[in-house]
Amino acid sequence: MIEGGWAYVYAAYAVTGLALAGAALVVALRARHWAKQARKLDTTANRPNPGPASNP
Amino acid sequence: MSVRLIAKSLELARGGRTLFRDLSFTAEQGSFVEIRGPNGAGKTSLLRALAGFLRLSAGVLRFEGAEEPFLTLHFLGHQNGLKGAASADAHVRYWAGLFGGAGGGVLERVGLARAKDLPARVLSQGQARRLALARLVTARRPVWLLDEPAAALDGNGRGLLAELIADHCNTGGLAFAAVHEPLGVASSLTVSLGGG
Amino acid sequence: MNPFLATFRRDFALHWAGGGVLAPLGYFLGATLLVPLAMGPERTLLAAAGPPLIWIAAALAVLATLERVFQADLEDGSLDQMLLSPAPLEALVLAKGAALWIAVGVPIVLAGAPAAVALQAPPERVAAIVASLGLGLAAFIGAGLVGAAVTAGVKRGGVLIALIVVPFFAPPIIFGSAVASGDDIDAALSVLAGCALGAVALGPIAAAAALRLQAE
Amino acid sequence: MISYLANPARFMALSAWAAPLCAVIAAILFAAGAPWGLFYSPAEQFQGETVRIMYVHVPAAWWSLGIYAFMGGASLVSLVWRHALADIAARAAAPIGAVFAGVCLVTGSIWGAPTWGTWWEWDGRLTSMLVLFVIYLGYIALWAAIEDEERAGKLAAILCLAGLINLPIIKFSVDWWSTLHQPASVFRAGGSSIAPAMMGPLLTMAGAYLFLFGALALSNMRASIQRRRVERSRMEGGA
Repeated sequence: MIEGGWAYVYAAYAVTGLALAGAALVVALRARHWAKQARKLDTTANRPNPGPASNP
Repeated sequence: MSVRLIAKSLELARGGRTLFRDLSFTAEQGSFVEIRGPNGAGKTSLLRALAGFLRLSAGVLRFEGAEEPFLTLHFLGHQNGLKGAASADAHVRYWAGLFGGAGGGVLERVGLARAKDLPARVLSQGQARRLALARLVTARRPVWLLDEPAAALDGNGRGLLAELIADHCNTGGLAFAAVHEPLGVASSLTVSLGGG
Repeated sequence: MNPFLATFRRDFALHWAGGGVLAPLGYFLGATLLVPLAMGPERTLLAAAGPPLIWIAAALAVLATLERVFQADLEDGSLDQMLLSPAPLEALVLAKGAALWIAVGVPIVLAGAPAAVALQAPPERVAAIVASLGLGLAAFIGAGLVGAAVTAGVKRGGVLIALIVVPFFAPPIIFGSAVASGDDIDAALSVLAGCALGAVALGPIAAAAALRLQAE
Repeated sequence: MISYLANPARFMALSAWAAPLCAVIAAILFAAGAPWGLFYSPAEQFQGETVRIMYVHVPAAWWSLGIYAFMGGASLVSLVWRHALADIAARAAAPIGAVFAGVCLVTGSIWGAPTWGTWWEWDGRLTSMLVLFVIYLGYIALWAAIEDEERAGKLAAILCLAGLINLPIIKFSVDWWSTLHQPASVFRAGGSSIAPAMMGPLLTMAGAYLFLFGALALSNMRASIQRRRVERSRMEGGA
């Protein structure tokens, strides 16, 4: 019977949580960034304002 | 073998940009077709599409009188397709094997007989282009697709080019050339791209 | 002379031009030299672990030659001409692979004999090692053709090829090293032959598909 | 179905609600599966508590293979039917597969540490997973190295299929290799010998990983489609 198993278990769950949450965060940030860019593109496209186009 | 090339409403888009649309023409056997247009208008892409390297976005391309289109054509691009370390003669022997031709007396025809054993890297730009032209006569193929063939050719080099094209067309061949200024061969058809 | 032989002769000749096989062969011997430098000259240790490490040196030597196999043809326009040949592109790719195997592979295989002895392989096993290297090199090149073709358009794609192709090298290295360390040599040799045949059969097909895309 | 999804506009409309839905389902399944596995499932007679690592390790192992198979399918669709969306799907899935493979490797070595006495043991299964991890890196690196996006997609598809064909051969040779050098590894990581009481949390966690993959892949795809639209409009001097 392996003693002190809980330390290993918590380590494994912590690493998994960090990796998956980290990946989710990166994906979410990237998705939000490009959604914003696309929205900005739509607003300038169908509202041709006289002002200079706001290039990012 | 008489070959006719029929193009119906060809369209090509690269990276989201449409190069040309609704391009139709028919090239009869024995004719020389000039392809004109500013840089970036898609002249090279059109030639590569005719050669079958590039997939068209739309349109129908038909080689009448030829069972396998890619076996009936020669392609001369911007690069000469030469290996610096191989001699001029080695190139002709390689092309004779690759395309299935005899390859006799070819270097004489393009005026490179003396440079027979020189490795391609020591040839001048003009000589290298002449060696590339030699490929066209190494194996007899009815359709020639030439992308700015006169590039890097001097006076009598252009004369040789015009002679080769004229001979080819007179003996039932068909030639396309993307050009910026005339090659000295009467063109029976001009396809112009990128008018916009 | 048919297109296959013409392509084979040309590539074989080009491998010999410009110092030819000296570089890959020298690199193979140099990489083999690193083994005792890393593990120490102690003979019993080397005898126990040395011989299989020839395979790392052989893999590195092959990887070093892959980058220019198709990149040169793409850059100088030769690929367009290969597409216009009556012979299928797969056959021409196979011809280039065969030229690489004979011009570069065979010298490395032959140099494998002294290298094996140097790494304290028992003399009676050297013949099996050389045979296995011959098959292994064919497997490496078969897989390497795919890596070289998909990265042909990438400048300085050498490191990228190494990364892409390393997983495909795993089976030949496993069975090749088993022969080198003397574990049931016959079984390992036969599976290695299987790997080589598989790579030689499938590699050119995938590589030709990739090259057609490169020419677009 | 494939051609239905092939049109980016329809895909964007569909994924607008599908991605968050998958995220919610994944969150629920994680919230249910993790505590279930940690506190409400039995320890194991020999391994003790460390068997609970199975609930994060095994699903990662299953899905890193599953995602690569998904990429293989997308690559086939991309090469045969030439759908641009298939390339985007495969590219969106690859980094997630790599993360799952990485999680599988780390949790596998943590799980094995008490019995092996070292942090990394060249066990057959973990070694195959390491090779799969390198295959993922190669695929992602190829995409990154090629400028022309359309060509990169098709070339990556060819590489992915070549890898898919090689996976069983690699698995076979690594297994043969691991039995050659040391006896079959002591702990049973998966397969039929899992106690019924452990199947509940395991399948829940497997579902959680799957829906997490769904959410991340769909949002990656949405981002790629929008990025291409923005860059293309910049190219035409629009923005």
